[in-house]
Amino acid sequence: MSMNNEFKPKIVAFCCNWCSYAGADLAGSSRLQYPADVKIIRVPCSCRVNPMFILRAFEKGADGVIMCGCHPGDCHYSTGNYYARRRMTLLFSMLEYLGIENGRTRVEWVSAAEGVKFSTTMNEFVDKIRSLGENVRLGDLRCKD
Amino acid sequence: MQRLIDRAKELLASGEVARVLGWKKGDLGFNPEPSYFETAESLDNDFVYDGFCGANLSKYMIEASKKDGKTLVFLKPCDTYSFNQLIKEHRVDREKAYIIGVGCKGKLDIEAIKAMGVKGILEVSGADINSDCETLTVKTLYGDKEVSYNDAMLERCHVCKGKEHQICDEVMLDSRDTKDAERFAEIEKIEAMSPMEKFEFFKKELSKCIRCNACRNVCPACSCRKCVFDSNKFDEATKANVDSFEEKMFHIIRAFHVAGRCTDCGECSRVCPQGIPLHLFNRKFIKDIDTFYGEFQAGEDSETKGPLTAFTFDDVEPSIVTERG
Amino acid sequence: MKYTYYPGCTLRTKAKDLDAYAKASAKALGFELEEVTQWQCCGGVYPLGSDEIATKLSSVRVLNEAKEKGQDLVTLCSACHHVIKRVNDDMKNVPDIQSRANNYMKLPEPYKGETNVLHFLEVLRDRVGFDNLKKMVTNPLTGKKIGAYYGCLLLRPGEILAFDNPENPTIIEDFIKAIGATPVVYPYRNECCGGYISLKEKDMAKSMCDTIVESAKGFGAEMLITACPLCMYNLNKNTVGDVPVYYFTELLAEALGVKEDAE
Amino acid sequence: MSHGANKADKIKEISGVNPLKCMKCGKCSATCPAFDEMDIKPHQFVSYVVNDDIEALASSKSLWKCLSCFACIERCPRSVQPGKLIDAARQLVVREKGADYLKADEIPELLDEELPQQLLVSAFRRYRR
Amino acid sequence: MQRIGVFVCHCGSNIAATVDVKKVVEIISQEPSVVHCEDYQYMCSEAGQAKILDAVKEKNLSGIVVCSCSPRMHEGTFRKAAERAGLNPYMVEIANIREHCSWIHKDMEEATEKAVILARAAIAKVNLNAPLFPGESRVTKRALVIGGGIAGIQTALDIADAGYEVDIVEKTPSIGGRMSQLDKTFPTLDCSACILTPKMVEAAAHEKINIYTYSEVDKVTGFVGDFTVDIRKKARSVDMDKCTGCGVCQEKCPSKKTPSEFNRGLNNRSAIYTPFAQAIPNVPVIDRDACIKFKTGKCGLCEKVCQAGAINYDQVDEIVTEKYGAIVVATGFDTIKLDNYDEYAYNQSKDVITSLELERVMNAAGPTKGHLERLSDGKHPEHIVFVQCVGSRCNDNRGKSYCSKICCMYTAKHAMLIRDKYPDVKVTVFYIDVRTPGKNFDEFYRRAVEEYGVNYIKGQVGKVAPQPDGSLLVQASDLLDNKQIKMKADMVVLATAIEPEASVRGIATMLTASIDTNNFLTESHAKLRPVESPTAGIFLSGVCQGPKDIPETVAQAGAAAVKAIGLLAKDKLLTNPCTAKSDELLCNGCSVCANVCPYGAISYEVVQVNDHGIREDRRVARVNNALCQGCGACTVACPSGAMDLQGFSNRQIIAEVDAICR
Repeated sequence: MSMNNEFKPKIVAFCCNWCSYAGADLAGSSRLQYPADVKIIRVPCSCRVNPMFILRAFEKGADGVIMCGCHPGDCHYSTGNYYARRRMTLLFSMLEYLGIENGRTRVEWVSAAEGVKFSTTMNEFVDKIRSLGENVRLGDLRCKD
Repeated sequence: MQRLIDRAKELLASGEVARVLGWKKGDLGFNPEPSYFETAESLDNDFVYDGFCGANLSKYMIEASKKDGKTLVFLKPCDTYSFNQLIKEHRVDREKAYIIGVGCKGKLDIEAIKAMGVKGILEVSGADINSDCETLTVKTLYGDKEVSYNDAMLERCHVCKGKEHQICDEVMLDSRDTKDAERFAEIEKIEAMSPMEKFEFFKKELSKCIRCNACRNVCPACSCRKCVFDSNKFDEATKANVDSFEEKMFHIIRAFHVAGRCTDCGECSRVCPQGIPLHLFNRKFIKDIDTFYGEFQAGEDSETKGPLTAFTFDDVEPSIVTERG
Repeated sequence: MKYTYYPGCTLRTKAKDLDAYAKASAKALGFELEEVTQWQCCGGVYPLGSDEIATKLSSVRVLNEAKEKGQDLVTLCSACHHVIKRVNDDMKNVPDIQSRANNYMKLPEPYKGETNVLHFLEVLRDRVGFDNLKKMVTNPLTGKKIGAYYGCLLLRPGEILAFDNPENPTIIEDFIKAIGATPVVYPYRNECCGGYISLKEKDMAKSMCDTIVESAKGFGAEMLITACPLCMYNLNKNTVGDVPVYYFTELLAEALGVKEDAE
Repeated sequence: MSHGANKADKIKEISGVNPLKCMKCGKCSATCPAFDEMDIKPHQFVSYVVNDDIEALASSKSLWKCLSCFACIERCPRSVQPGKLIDAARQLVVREKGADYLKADEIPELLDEELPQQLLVSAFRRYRR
Repeated sequence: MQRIGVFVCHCGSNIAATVDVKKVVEIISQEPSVVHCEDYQYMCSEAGQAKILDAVKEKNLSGIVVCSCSPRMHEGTFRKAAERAGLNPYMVEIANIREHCSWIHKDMEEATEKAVILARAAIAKVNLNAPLFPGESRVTKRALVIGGGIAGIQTALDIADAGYEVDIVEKTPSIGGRMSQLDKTFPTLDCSACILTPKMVEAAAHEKINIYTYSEVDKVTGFVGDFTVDIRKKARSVDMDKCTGCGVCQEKCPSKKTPSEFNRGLNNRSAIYTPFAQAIPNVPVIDRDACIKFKTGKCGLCEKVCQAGAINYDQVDEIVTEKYGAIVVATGFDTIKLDNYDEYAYNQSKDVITSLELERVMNAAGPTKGHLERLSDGKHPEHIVFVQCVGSRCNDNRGKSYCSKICCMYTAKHAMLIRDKYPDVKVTVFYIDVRTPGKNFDEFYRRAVEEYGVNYIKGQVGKVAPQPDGSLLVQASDLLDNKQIKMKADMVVLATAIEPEASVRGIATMLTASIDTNNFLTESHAKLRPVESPTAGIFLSGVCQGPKDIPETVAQAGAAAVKAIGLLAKDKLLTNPCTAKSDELLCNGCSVCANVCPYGAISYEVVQVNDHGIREDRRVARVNNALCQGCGACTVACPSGAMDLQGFSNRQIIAEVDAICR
């Protein structure tokens, strides 16, 4: 299907074990397609996602990072996603402030029942990253030469 | 200043305190540095408190808290926020501190004077805390020059949080209101830039960094026993590698680690040998926290939960960042 | 209080009454209808193809004028209201239409659906308030049994028009109560009168109008009121005419005692 | 691909409707005030589009009987809204030159005293390009 | 460096059809630290697991990666296999190449490439895995059932019969639920009360069952085996111990204008009331919003007439705190509001009613004493029209996207009962599809048509128009005849969609049980774990999980009970070993971790540490492994990286990130 020279973004998706990872499983068992560019890392809760992980991904060449968790109010651990929400809001705002295209990061709340939402979200996100192109700026932030 | 020395000697003599934490004269007239004083003589000989005593002594109280007996510490109004924050984090022992809140008429930045084109500086007078602090006389190799005190102040003094001590046992000396700029004006200016302009701006600034860690060492919020950048908790500890993740992201992560805890004391920018305006990172977080979660000033007290360890059910979604364009 | 006012073509020709009574009533109620400076016809129907832009521009022009004046936009004719309200919704919520329309318009500042579009009845309900209106009525139409005829354009699609419950509306009934008369509720008040079909398919329009009028009559209506010149035409033209049809503004003007001012 | 299929796609595009969402409940036909005048009934529009039989739809009487009263659009439980499909089909037809349902020369005899402008304008919009 | 064995599963053709498993094996074999790599048809099979055992022994493996289906499916299977082979079970990682790869991609090259990357990420993680050992926690041998309808009653009876204590919390004044409102039940036409009442009595009399009616769950803390629940017993204003249930108070109560909830608002009840005659407990409550005494301070008639002296106006809400090992949710359903469906004239005409309202009309204890009559004028109807799928199967923001499942059958029941009792009444049913999967269901529907002459018309109703003569004109389509029908009816009955009881949302939040967009509680696995919530210790009974009829509800209630019994039968539970752990040499003692911990699992103590030769007393964080649930909130809050999560450590996650981005 895809052309050889087509831009294939590297996209990391952090998914919480209880809702969004299960949502991704449901997308799978419902055969809802989304691009292979997305690779999922399972974490127990969105509050396990350290901003350092996200920056690390960018540093190692990721073009987009998305974090999915349970809907606010539905966190398996009651409150984890509320902390995650604040952390990610501030991190994303900082990245935007540094001039990084703000579409490269995203948070989406996906429940275990939302296989369709998972797949739609991933399709949208991949489209967005494709439209942004390769991630040059983040890798470039402190290159002296 | 003499009053401070007298009072310190008195407290030392009475045994109320075992040592004094203050500023000692440097080799030049404008580079005092933090120091312990354990005798009346050393106080008489070396103690100084003037416009160049910008250093925030709060962080030194972490070590002082481990020593026997109380330590007398001089804290400027803005330093007391850091002290409170350190109490909140159980890093200093209030019982081990005798705090004299000292007045402040704005602290000076020798780099600001140099930036005015003043070369060959030998001495600066007019920075005495007892003077009116309006004009400085700079003695140089090329003769005397007069500069306005305000023009020579540190950036942080222009956006001063106020001259009230948040915590202390007694207050000495008068202060002078120095706030003449909006705290977030610089941030707003950057926010208004195009993404490419922002990127170029920060790239230029961050490229100056030599990873000397001066910012980290001076920061009262960076008080970890061992910094994550020096431990192997996230990665192999390979500090030398300039290409590593930490090297690139050091400042973002550092700012994130102190977000909600940074009192905006401005020490990072003051000590940066490369003149990187590091406070722009921390203050951006402060501004965002104020906007998204309500105004919060770290160190205003020693109990309130920080904004990153709290939440409300209807906090803004991260998409607010993308939506605002 | 001043509103930007869009009369539309029919109110300048066959339905001058609808307009004149509205203006006189507005004055009596203490608000002013400031006519759009250079309006063009709204097109009469909402452009049905999602790919049409040109036919939406006259509405955008009107909407933008109201925005520049910082006023809400008031309409009277059901068709105009329908078209302008839906175009406004497109301009607010459909990025493609928004950007293409703005490309054509070349406005100093792009129009993004900022204007609030109100039907005259909504002004009465939401701004004046039917309770206040009731207090201002000098000549209540006590005893008159009136059926409200809504038609389709004011109510549907309910999600966008957001005018009233599209299946069981009450705004005109509440209006009727406010002017002192008795509303007659009948089930066909939100069914189509035939609309433009009556140009070529008279029989069809006739049967539809009959259903409406018969139902209203059956529930005891002595007269019908409407906001739409086309409904007015059809209901008059295509029925035997034993139930008279009025514009709601005429009864409003009458109740407020300003009917003569309008004539 | 056949000519018809292109037209079906065009109809889907213009209408913004996905006909596959239809569950064939018939509520549109239950609702339509012009049902009796129509040769192709509202609930049947969907299958004509799905089966690419646009020619039949384009030449149907129904195209000119639909009132655009939005009743089917309002009540459709599946967001298929056949009224939008018929409108799109009508658009396709009138956009093709010479296919106008209303000829300019037949207008005068249709007019009468009270006929409001609005009627003419909307009839023109619907019947002609 | 670990010695890792990688096993790539074909899952029949589920994986192998899209992922070139041989190629994956070929590439992965080259990875450093991989000493064994093979593929197999079904890794989860006995033979597949045997391959793991053999390889561990032969190659002395220290870690295992299985490239297969989701870890949510078979992580446990492979961990047990590893344990049998003598490895620590937590030395296993799963690369999900089915749900996250083969099933969602079509291009083989792409999918294979992705499978390799996912395998590499798992290998990178296993390289940093360390053996983990679960702790133990105790199990409180008592269950809580939320909701006292047929689902809750059945679950409680089954648990209690197994010998465990059960509490039922029911928010209305009586247990019984929706089933108590039904007149007859399909497909056998039993009288609903006749089969329900004995169950209610049995539950009330059971020595192991304790019923809290007029009560709600206020707060839930804890976790599987050890929940602590606050139950709010709302002030009944009647002393349960003194009341004899004589009913005089209800008779004498002068405030009789409150719509009866039990009769769906079709008639009124008094301010002091029991919802229905067979209520359990048979103790009334005072509706304080309706009671004249509470509104004005005057009246007090009930107190005067109560010979038992049971009326107590000063009662206040009482909070009871109990401990439970398992919680079963059985909150049931309600019908949707019909405000979005005014084309059916529900709000305009009293003769348009919902099916649940018809149950009350048909019931001898209902507002018409069981006589079929029009609610507007009490006249006997000649023609009744039933409309199916009102608000069900909609995707238009007005209704529900799902099929409510029970309507086809109860409509057939209603039609049949009416035709049976009143052969003169004509019955027409408008349907889109008639869905009758169930034992004896289709036969039941066919009887309605064939024996009772119910007129089924395929097509939906578009409008119900009340006529001046009081009749209703039903405008509908007959799709098979391609006609638009207009027929007169005297009553219209709407098969209204059902939705989960509104309070379930708050309960789900308290339980941290996941819930779908329609407010149905999510089951742990749609097929294999249909009565368990993904949250351990929470079980689902009845319609709160999805639309069900009575037999299905009772079956599921029993299943939920068995799952709860299985849990209660254990003395100890193994706890998740993936808990947080603090490195005391790095800990600042700053308390930030404790601030974000939802379980209060972190405490501080002063310990003497030896930090590279420096001995000093430090305040450091300690994690209580029995309380920690392993969310990881603390690990991100910790600025120094002292706090880490076992099984999902910083190094492990970063290794996965690196492997994916490399």
